[in-house]
Amino acid sequence: MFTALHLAIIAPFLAAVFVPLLYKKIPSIHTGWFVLIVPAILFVYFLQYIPTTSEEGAVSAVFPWIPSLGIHFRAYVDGLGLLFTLLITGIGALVVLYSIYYLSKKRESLHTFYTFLLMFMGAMLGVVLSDNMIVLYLFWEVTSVSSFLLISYWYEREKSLYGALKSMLITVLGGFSMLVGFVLLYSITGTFSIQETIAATSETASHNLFLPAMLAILLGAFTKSAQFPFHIWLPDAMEAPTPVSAYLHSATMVKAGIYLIARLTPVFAVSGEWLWIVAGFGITTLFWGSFSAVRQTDLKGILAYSTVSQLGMIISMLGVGAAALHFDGANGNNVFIGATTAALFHLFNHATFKGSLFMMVGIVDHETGTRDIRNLGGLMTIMPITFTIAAIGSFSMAGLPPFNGFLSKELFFTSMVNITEFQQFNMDTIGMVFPAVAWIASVFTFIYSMIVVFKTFTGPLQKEKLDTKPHEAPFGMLLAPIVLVSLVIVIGFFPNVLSYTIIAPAMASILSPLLEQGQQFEVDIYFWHGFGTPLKMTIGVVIAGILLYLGMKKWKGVYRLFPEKLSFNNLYDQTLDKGEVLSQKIMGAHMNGFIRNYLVYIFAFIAAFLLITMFYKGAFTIDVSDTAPITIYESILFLVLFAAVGVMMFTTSRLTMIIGLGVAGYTVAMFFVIFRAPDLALTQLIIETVSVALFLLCFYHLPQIAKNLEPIRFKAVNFIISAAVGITVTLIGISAGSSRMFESISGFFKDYSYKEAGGRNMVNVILVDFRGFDTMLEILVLGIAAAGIFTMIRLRLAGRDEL
Amino acid sequence: MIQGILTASAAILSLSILLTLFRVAKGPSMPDRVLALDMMGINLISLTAVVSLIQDTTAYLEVALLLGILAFIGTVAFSKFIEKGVVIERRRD
Amino acid sequence: MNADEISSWIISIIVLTGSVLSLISAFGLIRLPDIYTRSHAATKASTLSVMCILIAAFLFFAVGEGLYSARILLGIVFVFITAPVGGHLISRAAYHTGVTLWDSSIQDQLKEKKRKQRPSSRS
Amino acid sequence: MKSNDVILQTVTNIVLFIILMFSVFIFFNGHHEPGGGFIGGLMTSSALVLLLLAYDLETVKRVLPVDFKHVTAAGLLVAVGTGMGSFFFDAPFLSQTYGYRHFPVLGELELATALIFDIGVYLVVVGITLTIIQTIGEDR
Amino acid sequence: MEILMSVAAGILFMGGTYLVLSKNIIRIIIGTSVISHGAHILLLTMAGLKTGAPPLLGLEASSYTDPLPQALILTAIVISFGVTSFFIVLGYRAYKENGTDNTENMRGTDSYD
Amino acid sequence: MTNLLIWPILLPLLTGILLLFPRNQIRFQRVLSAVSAVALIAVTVFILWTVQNEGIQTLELGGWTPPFGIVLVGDMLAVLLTTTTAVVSLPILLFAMSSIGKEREQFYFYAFYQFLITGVMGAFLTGDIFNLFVCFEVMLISSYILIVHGGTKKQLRESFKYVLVNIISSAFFVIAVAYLYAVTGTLNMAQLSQRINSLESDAPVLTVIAVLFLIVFGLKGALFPLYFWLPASYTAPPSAIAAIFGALLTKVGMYSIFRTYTVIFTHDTGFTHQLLAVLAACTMAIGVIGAVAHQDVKKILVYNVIAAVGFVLFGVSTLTETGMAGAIFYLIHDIIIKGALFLLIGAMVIVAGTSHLKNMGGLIKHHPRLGWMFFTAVMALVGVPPLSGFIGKLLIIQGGAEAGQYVIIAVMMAASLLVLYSMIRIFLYGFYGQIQLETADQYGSTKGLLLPCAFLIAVSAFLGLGAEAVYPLAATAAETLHEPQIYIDAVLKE
Repeated sequence: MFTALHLAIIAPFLAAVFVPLLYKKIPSIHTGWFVLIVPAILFVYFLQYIPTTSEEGAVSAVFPWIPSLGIHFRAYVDGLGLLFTLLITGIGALVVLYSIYYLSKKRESLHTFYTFLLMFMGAMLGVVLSDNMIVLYLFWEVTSVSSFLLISYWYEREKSLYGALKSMLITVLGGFSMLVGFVLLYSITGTFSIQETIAATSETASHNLFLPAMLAILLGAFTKSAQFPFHIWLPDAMEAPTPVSAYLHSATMVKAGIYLIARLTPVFAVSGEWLWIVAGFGITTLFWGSFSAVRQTDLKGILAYSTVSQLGMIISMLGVGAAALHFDGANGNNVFIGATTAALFHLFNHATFKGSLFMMVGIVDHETGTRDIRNLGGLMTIMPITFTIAAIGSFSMAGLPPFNGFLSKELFFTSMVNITEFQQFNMDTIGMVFPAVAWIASVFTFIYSMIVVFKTFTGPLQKEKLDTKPHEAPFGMLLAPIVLVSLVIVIGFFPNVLSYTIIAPAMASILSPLLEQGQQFEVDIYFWHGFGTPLKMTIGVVIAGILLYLGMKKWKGVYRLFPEKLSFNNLYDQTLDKGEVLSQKIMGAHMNGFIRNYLVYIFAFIAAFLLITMFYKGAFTIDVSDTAPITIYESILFLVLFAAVGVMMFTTSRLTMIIGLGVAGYTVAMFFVIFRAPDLALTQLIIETVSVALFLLCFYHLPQIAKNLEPIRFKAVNFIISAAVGITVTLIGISAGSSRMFESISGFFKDYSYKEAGGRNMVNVILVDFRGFDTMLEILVLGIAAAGIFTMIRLRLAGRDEL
Repeated sequence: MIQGILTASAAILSLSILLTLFRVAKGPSMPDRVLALDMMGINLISLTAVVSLIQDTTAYLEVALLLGILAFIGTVAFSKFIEKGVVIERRRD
Repeated sequence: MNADEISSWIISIIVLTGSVLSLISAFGLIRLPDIYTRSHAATKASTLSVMCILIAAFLFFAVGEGLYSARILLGIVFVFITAPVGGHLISRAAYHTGVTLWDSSIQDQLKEKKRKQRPSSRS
Repeated sequence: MKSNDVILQTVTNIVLFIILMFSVFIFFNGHHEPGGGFIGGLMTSSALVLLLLAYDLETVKRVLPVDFKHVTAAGLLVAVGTGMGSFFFDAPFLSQTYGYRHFPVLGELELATALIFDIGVYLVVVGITLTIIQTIGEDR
Repeated sequence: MEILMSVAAGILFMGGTYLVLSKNIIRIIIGTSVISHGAHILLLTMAGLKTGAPPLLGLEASSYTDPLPQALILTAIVISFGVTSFFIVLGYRAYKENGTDNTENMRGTDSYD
Repeated sequence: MTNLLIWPILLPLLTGILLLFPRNQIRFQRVLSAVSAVALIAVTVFILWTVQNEGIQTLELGGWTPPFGIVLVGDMLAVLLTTTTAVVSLPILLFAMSSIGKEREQFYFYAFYQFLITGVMGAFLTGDIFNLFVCFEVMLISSYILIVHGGTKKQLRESFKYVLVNIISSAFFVIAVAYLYAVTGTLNMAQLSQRINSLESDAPVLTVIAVLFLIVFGLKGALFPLYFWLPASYTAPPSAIAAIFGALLTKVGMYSIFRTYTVIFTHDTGFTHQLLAVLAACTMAIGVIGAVAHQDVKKILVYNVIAAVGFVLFGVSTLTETGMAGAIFYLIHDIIIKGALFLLIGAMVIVAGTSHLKNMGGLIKHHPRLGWMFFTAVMALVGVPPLSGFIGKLLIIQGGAEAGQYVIIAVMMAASLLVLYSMIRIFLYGFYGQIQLETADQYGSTKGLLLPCAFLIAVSAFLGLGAEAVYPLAATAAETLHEPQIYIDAVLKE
């Protein structure tokens, strides 16, 4: 059944079809206004699911796509899906609004932009609302593709293309891997439905494909969510127009990986590998992202690495949260549940503050013409509203109260500290790393957050380095970020607006095995939760951060310790470059256009394959019992044939060679006579004669064969190869002739040639009657050949410029 | 006995074919080779006839006749090729 | 020894003669010094040999099966007509392409004739 | 070089006749004795090749003003057409049949549709050989 | 005899392969013809060279040679004739157009950049 | 309805013969061949419908019962492929009409095209191994001529190599048939299957013969390590011809491996099919390596043809029903999408005036429709759902997983990624990038070229989105291959 829900998911695609039309027909109105309707309506539409998911659980509707393969388009709305859906549509609407002012309707080809954007939006909805893995994969790939198109939107820029290609290669690599993972899961469970897979967890865990499937799927999630070391695509993806960055690279696409990990937690969380890999990669990424962000000079670069880092943080929390599933029940003792809460909460918060920051950067870029912090400064007075947005966003990102970032940072620290108490998989010992790294990373987070605000807006204004005269952006452009920062503040003060509407249902999806029927997770987020370790850590972060920020010049040399050559970016570039060079070498080494070499390989392979098979299988047999006797004249004729071949092989005169061919052909005809095949002898004789005549006709024009053209080595190779081929043919011939296993069907022809077909010459009867079809096609071959020769000689387009 | 003689004849004929082949291979001039080829064709006619005697069948008589025809055509073609370099002329002048 | 056997013997003798003739001509082809002498061996002797054998074959089927094969007769006629022409063409080709005579050749009439014609010849 | 081909041409005239007769014979005999469309066709074309050898392209074209490509196509059409004849009897494609019929003068003769098929083969073979040789011969 | 003929086919294949592997167009074309001769001989041999009358029912012999392979060979011969003649002309045209009969000079440029 | 199965062969054959007569009447040639191509689609679809409803169709040519006569067998695999062939042949024909040029049209281009289709159809439908050889030859000789059609230097040079390799492979085909006949005494595929499967003991010589067949068909189908001839010869002829080659020629070789390695040679799968799997993996690898190495758009695409061979044959080698259904699906997809891509690249080369990526750029500015069609086609090729490549790939992976070939699955996914990389480069540097063209029709126009491409892409989309309609057919086909007894019963009627 195709329901309204399905329609809602594919609505952006449908709308995308009309965008070019609107762009062409109604050029006076910015196309964005039409597009804005779509996410706005969808947002409202999905809001109405909040009561449903928080009270009744999931809603689903099935539309059979390829039922015979178990691929159903099962739209499935539960807490987790809804959280993402609201982000996608909500932020989507804001981004479209922002883009209306950001992209000029005169200069830009808006129709392609909005088509891609809507495609992307639909794909994201599909990813988070599909229960079937294959359908999920479908939308997953479409997000990769549409993000590729969005990144390369300014297609004349070299860097856009580079970034687009990079993001596509890495995310599609992950996509493929994920697909394999899904197939492996399918071969365990026999279903593509995620919910059914979750239900079958008990049997999957012990299967030996469980771990490969998990790793394959994680690779998909990590590449999409830009986890270390696959994060390298994200900074380069910043070549996209800023609305795209704000949308894809902060709020939606990169969170698809998080979605996937969250979604599949119930399936995989039982294994310790999951815990370690997910949490480990997350925490590594968190550190590396924040550490790298500090050294960036491009504002968007900072934000890109910051996104990488924040994604790592969310993923590490999800990984740690999986520990909860090792306990029964959702009671207060199960402290690990809090990590999941934190992950989801931060997911939401990150979308709000990072979205606003990206938009802020876009505004700065738009109004000043640069995003380089070395050229910026002193904009506070010129762009006060923008400054406010930047400050709120950054402080939230840094984890300062009273913004929502502070709350999630606290929760994060709590969960990191808690995990050290987990008694399994060495978490209680090596697990100490988690809080330590988390704290260090947070310090760097604090630093780059400060850089974003203060390097841009304070200090001297460097007018000479700016292309345009900076001024405050128009209100329309500011509207979207203002909405977002208001959310930052509102949630900061009233975090529990989200608790039971969105976060608890989403947790129910992730940690479903912990819940009993009708039960709900308790989610309470407070500003003040005691002067515990987390708060101390935060205070430490602020102090260390301020110190390091102020003394940055002194320790910046640390970054030079990491040589450019060892970076993953360099690895990627080198892989492509070296890969290309290597492949050119491989191809150049054997595909050199010299037909003789090709033939040497081909013949050598033929002989080798056959001989190896033959001796490996022990196929060589000789059976002389059923063979015809050899007479003298036959053996002499054999010698004639042998001699003729020898003449052809070693002569250098073309005429001698043709004569040799004639002799060989006539000898073959003689063999046909001896072996009782008069028709064959007749045909062979005439055809040989006509062929010789043809050779003579054509080769009058050709030069004599040059003597000693070929060096000895060349000839020796030829000889060895040809001898091998000859031996192979002979050996197989002998053994095939010696192992006849069945009676031939030819008795039939003897019996029926005259009776049924009215001819006494069996060969002729076979040719024109029993196997007349062969003959018909055979004369067709002749006819084509003749027409072809005619064409070849008459039609000469040489000298034309052929492409 | 008769079979024996016939087989011996066939062997002798094949032998002379082999000998003519020596001339084909050695040359020295092109006409030598063609001449040898012509003779080989004639010997093949004989051989065909003998083989049909050995096998006591008339099935190969067409072959013998055809060989005659073709040996002739072949000889004509080769000698024209040697003499004029062209096998088939567009127009004789 | 009945009539059949006698005829068989005769036939086989003719066949043997033919084949020996062919062998002799083959030796001639190898041993003789230049193309013009070889062409004698190749055309005359082997024509005779093939005649012998074809006639023997004709007799064989005529006597043995009462079959008077027109094909063999046709073949005989054909070889009879074409063999000399073939020899002629080859020798002519040899001469025109300048294949030299044997050192011990005494006479080359065509050469003298050609020399006279040279002014008009376009060769 | 202008050359004198009287001997060759005279012999060719005789031999040609023999070969053509033989080829027709071998063609019609094909169903029972060695021979048939291929061999008959090839014989005929070798006769024509001999003609070309002894004379020249222009002469032969004057004697036989036929486009041999069309002969080829016609031959194919005949062969395929015989096959399609079976459609009218709801028999599988290429079903052949034969029968004996009394003709005045000639007496009892076997008539086989296979022979028509063979005529197609014959035409194709003649057509292609001559097409090829003429085309190459005319090439400069 | 079958073994001898298998060897004969092998020799034809060897000679043909050797010719095909050289650089000269003429040798290559002739080589392909030789190879197809080898294939035909082998096809005949593989069907068994049992003595018996030629497959003509008029001969009223007690046993006949297997006619089916002969029909197949006939088909194969004719096809290879068509293909060979095409190939001859192709070689000739290729020589004329490219001005060389050496396949080493017929590589064609294959640039990567 | 007796003669239903002959029509896919007869229709192009008759058309081709008729086209041999009026050489200079281009209008007549065009109309007749187009009408015939449309009729061919109708006929093949009708046969498909019949086979789906009534099971395997056979036609005993000449009325001789198999195995003595030649029998045409329309099982689902064959019929699916004939239908696909018919579907792909029409748009390429239309493309040729607007791009091939008057001289070529006058010299029997359409006739040769029809004969090529005849051969392909025959190869798909025949149930006799020697007849398969003959059909191959019909197809090959037409392809020889089409490659050299026009006689430019490059065409002559490359076709010489192409013809040479194929003559050799044909010779090996003949001896392979000879060996098989010697051992089994029959030529009919159904009977071959029956006889070989009835063997009690193992027959090592049959394994050798199976490998020989693999080599023969591998040469035609460009299997590693026998693919050397392919790249240059597919880039030599004009785009329309390259398109029909890329769409069909290697596919016939693949089909033959498919047929022989599922119906006939199943006696020693541990050796033969493992060999096939390894070779398939190598083929994928070398195909994508070649595609990455080149900057010439035609070359890039041509090497992708080789990679696709590996994908399909890997599916075959699994011998699982899923894997084979996937291979069939992928085969069909590949015929369509390779046809489309060759046409698109052809159009691209026409408008860009060069086939080298370095000299292209920004084509999307003036040719957006071409660009987006190309992008879609690339996505379909890579296997981005819901386009056609995906289902096949998914099923092949599934089949591979069932057969436990995890390493080759990994190779396959890596190869797919490189396919994407190689093709998307064309898009990035050809359609995107610095604009090189001053005006839309600086070198050539796309007039009449885009409709055929659009048609093929629509078919591809249908194959993906409407997979539910196509998959059961592929599944039926795979079932027939998996259970050769169905095939044997249908042909031999025992």
